[in-house]
Amino acid sequence: MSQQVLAKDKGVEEPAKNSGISKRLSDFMVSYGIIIAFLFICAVLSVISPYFLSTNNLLNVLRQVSINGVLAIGMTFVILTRGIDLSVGSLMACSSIVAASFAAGSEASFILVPIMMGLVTGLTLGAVNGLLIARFAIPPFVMTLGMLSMARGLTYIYNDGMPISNLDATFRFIGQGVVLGMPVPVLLFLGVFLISWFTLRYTTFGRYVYAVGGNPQAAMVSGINVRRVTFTVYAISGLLCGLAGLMIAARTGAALPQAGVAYELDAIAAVVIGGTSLAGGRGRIVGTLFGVLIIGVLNNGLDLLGVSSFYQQVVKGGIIVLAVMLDRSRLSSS
Amino acid sequence: MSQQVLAKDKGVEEPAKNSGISKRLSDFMVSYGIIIAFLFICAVLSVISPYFLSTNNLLNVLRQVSINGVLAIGMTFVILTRGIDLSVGSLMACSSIVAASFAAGSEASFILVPIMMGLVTGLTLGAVNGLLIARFAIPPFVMTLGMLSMARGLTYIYNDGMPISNLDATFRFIGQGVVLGMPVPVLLFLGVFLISWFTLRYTTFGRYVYAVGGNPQAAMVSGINVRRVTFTVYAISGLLCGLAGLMIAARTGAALPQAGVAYELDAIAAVVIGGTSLAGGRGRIVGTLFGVLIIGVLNNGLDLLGVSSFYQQVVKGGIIVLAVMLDRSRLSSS
Amino acid sequence: MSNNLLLEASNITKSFSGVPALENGVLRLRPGSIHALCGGNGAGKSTLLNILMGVLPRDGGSIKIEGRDVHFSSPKDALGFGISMISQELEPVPELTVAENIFLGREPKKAGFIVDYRRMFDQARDVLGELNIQIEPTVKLGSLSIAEIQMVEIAKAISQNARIIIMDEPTSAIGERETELLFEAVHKLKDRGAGIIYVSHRMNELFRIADDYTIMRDGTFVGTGSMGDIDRKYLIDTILGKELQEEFSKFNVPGEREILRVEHYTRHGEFKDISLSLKEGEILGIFGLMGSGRSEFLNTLFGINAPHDGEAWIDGAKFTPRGPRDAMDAGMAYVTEDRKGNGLLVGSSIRNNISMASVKKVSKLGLVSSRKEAKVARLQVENHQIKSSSIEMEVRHMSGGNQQKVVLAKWLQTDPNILMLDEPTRGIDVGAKREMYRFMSEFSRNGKGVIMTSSEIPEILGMSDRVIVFRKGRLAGELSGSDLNQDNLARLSS
Amino acid sequence: DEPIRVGAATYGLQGEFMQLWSNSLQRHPAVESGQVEVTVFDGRYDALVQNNQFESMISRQYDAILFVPIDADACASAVAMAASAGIPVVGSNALCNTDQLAAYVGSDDVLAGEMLANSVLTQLDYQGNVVILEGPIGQTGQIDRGRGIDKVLSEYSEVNVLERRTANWSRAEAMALMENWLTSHRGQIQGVIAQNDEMAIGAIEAIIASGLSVNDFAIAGADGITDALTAVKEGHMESILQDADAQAQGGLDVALRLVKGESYQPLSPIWDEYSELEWNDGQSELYYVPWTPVTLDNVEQLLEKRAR
Ligand SMILES: Nc1ncnc2c1ncn2[C@@H]1O[C@H](COP(=O)(O)OP(=O)(O)OP(=O)(O)O)[C@@H](O)[C@H]1O
Ligand SMILES: Nc1ncnc2c1ncn2[C@@H]1O[C@H](COP(=O)(O)OP(=O)(O)OP(=O)(O)O)[C@@H](O)[C@H]1O
Ligand SMILES: [Mg+2]
Ligand SMILES: [Mg+2]
Repeated sequence: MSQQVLAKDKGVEEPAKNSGISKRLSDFMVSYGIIIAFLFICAVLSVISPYFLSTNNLLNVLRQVSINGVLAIGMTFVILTRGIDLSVGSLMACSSIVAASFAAGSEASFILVPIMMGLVTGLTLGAVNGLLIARFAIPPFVMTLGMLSMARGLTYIYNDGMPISNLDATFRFIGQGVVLGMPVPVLLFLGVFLISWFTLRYTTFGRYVYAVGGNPQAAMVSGINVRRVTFTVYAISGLLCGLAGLMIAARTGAALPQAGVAYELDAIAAVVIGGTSLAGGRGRIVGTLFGVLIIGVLNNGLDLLGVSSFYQQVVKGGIIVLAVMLDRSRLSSS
Repeated sequence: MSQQVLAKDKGVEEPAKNSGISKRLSDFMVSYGIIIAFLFICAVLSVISPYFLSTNNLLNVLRQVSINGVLAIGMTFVILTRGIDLSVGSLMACSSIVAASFAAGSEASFILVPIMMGLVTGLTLGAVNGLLIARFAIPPFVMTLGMLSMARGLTYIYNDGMPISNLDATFRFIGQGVVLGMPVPVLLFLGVFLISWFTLRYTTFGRYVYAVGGNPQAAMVSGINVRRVTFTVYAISGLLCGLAGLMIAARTGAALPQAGVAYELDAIAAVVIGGTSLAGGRGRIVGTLFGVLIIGVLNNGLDLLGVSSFYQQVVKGGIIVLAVMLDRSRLSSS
Repeated sequence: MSNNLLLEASNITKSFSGVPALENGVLRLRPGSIHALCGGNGAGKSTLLNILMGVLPRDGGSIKIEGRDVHFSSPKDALGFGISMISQELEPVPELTVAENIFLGREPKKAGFIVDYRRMFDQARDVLGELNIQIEPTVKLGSLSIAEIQMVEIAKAISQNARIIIMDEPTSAIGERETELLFEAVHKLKDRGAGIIYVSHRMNELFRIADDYTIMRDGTFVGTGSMGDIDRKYLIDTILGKELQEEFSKFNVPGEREILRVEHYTRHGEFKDISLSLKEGEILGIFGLMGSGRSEFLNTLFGINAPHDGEAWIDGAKFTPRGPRDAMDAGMAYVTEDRKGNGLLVGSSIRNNISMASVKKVSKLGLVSSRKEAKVARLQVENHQIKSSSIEMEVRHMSGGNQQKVVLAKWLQTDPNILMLDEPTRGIDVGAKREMYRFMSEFSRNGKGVIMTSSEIPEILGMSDRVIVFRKGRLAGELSGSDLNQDNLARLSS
Repeated sequence: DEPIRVGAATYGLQGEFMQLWSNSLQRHPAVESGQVEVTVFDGRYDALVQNNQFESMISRQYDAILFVPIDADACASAVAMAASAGIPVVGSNALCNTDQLAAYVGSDDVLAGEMLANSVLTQLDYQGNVVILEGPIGQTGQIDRGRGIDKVLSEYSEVNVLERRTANWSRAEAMALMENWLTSHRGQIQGVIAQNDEMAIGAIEAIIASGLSVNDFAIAGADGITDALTAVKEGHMESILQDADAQAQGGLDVALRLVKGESYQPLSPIWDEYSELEWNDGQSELYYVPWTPVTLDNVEQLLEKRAR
């Protein structure tokens, strides 16, 4: 607990008032200290490893983060409403195996069929989460933990625990194709990012997400259908799990029933590193983007440097804590 | 005004007075709906499986839950202060390997040395969590996620990624011994439970834990040292991870560096199923006990019934959601 | 007449877990009128209003709007019928801007789903401007003081253009100046033909603006009529159900010994160069307009924040608190202004709240004696007539005024010598106020001292031996004796 | 001149076997002499992570890649990427279903399954009740070893499979599972076929914890981890040794042959240890490293070697 708990922002605003642009800039930096942390990590990595800054490698990083990125964006919606979605890894695996079953071998269906099946699977399971959480007030942690287990079981049941490979080339394009020099998964991730950013920033639904997370009672009294908003964020998360399922199957060329175990931790980590509060109502999707990138750059950079895996874990954990520490201390010192 | 106060009070208390015991009982049931869920699950299992209710099997269940139980109790303290400890699995592994290194082979030290080393390792790492969270306001999720990674790395580094087996017989007694017909791990778990229950219920520290979780600012203004309380709960969680580390090494006869991966989910699940709110300030250690037991009984019961692993996951997830749903709907309907 | 009613609620009942909160709720609202809903703390006013707004479901009774029976299942329905509400528990969404809060749920839109920010900010500016509220619509609500948040909520309710506007204690957190702004707005609404249901424990206000009254006591309807037909004493006595003796009972006598001395206290951006002293047996009032820095000063004095400059002494000994604990050890207690934000554990029992700052007093060797703790809690509940089903009741289920009493009880339990009260009568009823005043006198009679801030001028005048006036974070003057009057307060503070 | 850079993409370094594998890689003579620099990647049991690491290795232009995939299907796209970048990929320990692998040096998991089942069934005289502890469902190791086990079991109708469940390669999970089975099949279980040694040890611990005698059970596991060797020595179980040295060092030799060309002669001693394993000038596509049954005769020697 910082000592200034009771002091409002007055101190922050007054000295800044004189200087328009520099104030905006410093505001920006304060809200996005995590960007600085990110740039700093990048700078260090590019000094140590000559390969880091190559276009090729940067594209690699983007491609590598795209799946966690898509999941983390769905997670951002959920966490903004004070919720949590632990089932993302399982939902992704389930969607990927359902989609793959329509895209494998010689009887592969028309490309839109597996795509739709994957998205619908994710959406449906996410909607079940949303329905039970919104309707029966089951704590999101418990509901989505239950779903983590149930969806995983269903994934195994669906294809008897066997992976599905030999996927249709058109389908694999989702994960391996390149359009205008950009890998398709990266384009998908950026597309999802832009739509979500726009939604949270400019649409009424976006306002409602923040309101429900910031003060559900106030949202309710203002005539917002809190249940519907709650339901919708889990459905969105589910839908994005579906998309991630398509992406992972297409990228690795196979749908594995055991894929995505523990992915929820990375997705939540990205959101929280990005400054979104688990207490709801506060945070931004841009933060999540940089949270995702920090995790991705660390994984990539430490691999590039060939740091031994034991030390990698120590270093990665330490840097994440440090980055957030710097970010938060900027906030409280100013 | 005082007349009305009295009148009102009477109106409230009267209906209750006639039925002292039954009211208390129903109060109890409402607050501990999860106990009913637990008894119900046990009843069903004992009907389906003739083995379930045997003393032998019940002891098995207790022995199997004791490690998650110890972790979940530490987690309860943390969650009551609005925190979370994702690092429990890693801390447990780290403590177990440090302890085992003093209890292995022919040069095994005097039994107290490995025990102290294990406990101190857990305590120290937990204290690091607590210090950084309390002092630098790092979000607990990020700090303990970082620690999850760092402690795991250290565990691998400590013994070059190799397991340590061949443990001293005295040491193994912690995991395999039986005293007065009760397995030692069960006794340890129950001891920890009783001490923690007592602490939360009857000590000033317990009060502070609830106050800090219920409203940290109010706690601070009321003269409670919020930082110290925050620090202490993570240290407690760490210490209990140390104990769990001793227990798991002694039980399986070896300390494995990869032990305890994803144990945090089970521990948190037990706490939340037991009715403790992730928003802090509300919950009871008795609830956690039954949360731990529900998870344990389900694992054991489904194994006894020979349910296939795929379906087990579906059933287990479903039952956990259902149990909590019943618990919560009791609360809201009354 | 009944056909002309904007709203008619009859026989509304509601109970919580079998405990009746409302047994016979009645309210008849005429269009173009301001209707005072009166009653002591816990009388069931908020419960009734929440039912009217669709926040709570009713157990029984009927609600008619313009003669039509209505059943609201959520506030959305009520809003659809042209009802809006300022609820007693402020409901801000701290991370949204002022404008977003004002227009929450009815944002100006482009293309059906995109928020038209330009229009929203413009409209918000208009709404605030019309009410003369000087708050930027683009700042986050969370950065405002409680008073400012209250003003935003007022702006929000008014801007909804409702036919029926419910105001549950809209003035409890704001000063006289802001109250005037509110009244102007309320009159405009009334002239437009809207009906306003107005709840306040400040009797002066009711007589100034209300046309009709309804009195409730203990969840039952007691009477209704025209404000013009009754006087202050009748209203108070009917609310309380008994006669009230004098309103301000003041019998403390300030002594000579200085128990607190502050010199040149400064915190940049909050207040500057504040010096004052408190004598034993004295009640020291601090007056100022909203945002003048009174609360910040008290926070600093209590060790919550550190001063950037200045010194303080308690009983002649240097006092440099590193936190509230030090201040408490030096004999201070501080009833903060924001009871939900930093006063209460709303999810805990009355018992836990009361013992929270003084657990050690009911403990030995770190063990809490539940028996002692309960006894202490029961004593406080009795002394302050805190209305509750038992000491195990969760504070969030209590009425606003009773919550305030719990905060006071908590601090009294620490047995302080210097009691600092920031807006101590916020939301408490006339009977309880009188008890509070009595208590303050009683307390300071025993060689202790009280520092009190209040935005209610009569209260400040009635209770203080001496008043320090703050203006924009600076000391504007000190008033005592015959200088202590309304005009001087107004002059110095603005 | 510059050392040759070889990336070793393992499926994960958490278990003892991969630990032994990567340690033995570092002890390869060419690595010890500094001619070759090996970087070991931790695939974290995730096909996607392995895929990502391939991209990093391609970026950094490694000269060759030694690949232990987590999944036989999901690895193909990674291998294809490397192939199109002109980097030779040699499989080790676990197969990848692709024709773009330059070679594979490993042990046959289907064969391992057969050996495991045979070992237990022989002890049981081809009749009785067994339980099977499996690896994580869907992983190649689980599937292949399972196949081998099934193949043997299908031949003997007098052997009854009471339970078959995954314990995720984990000792602790296997222990709890076995405790529960010992309750629900009290007195009926005679054999335990564990797809790896960790789980076999877990079963042994459960048997001891339940107060039963390990000698009443026929137990077999695979891999030959140190604890299993000890257990064999005590007569608690049978195990088959998967030679991490041979898989790792053999793989590296094959990879170096691809990088350096015809002049390269294998440096690892393993080619002399196994008569069945022929160097064939590094030209074979498949090098099957034989499984060595751990017996009371060779266990001391194996333990000694491990201690080094
Ligand atoms: N959710 C609840 N659960 C239990 N009791 C409640 C709940 N809400 C209100 N009550 C009880 O109902 C009674 C009426 O409360 P209400 O808030 O309507 O009073 P009020 O007239 O608005 O008082 P005040 O002037 O203090 O705001 C109180 O005794 C309160 O304790
Ligand atoms: N100069 C200023 N610049 C920006 N904000 C200000 C300024 N002065 C006051 N405020 C706002 O007003 C709030 C009220 O301050 P404070 O609580 O100290 O006033 P107060 O005198 O206690 O009045 P009250 O409690 O009645 O609002 C501050 O927290 C701040 O948000
Ligand atoms: Mg009220
Ligand atoms: Mg104030």
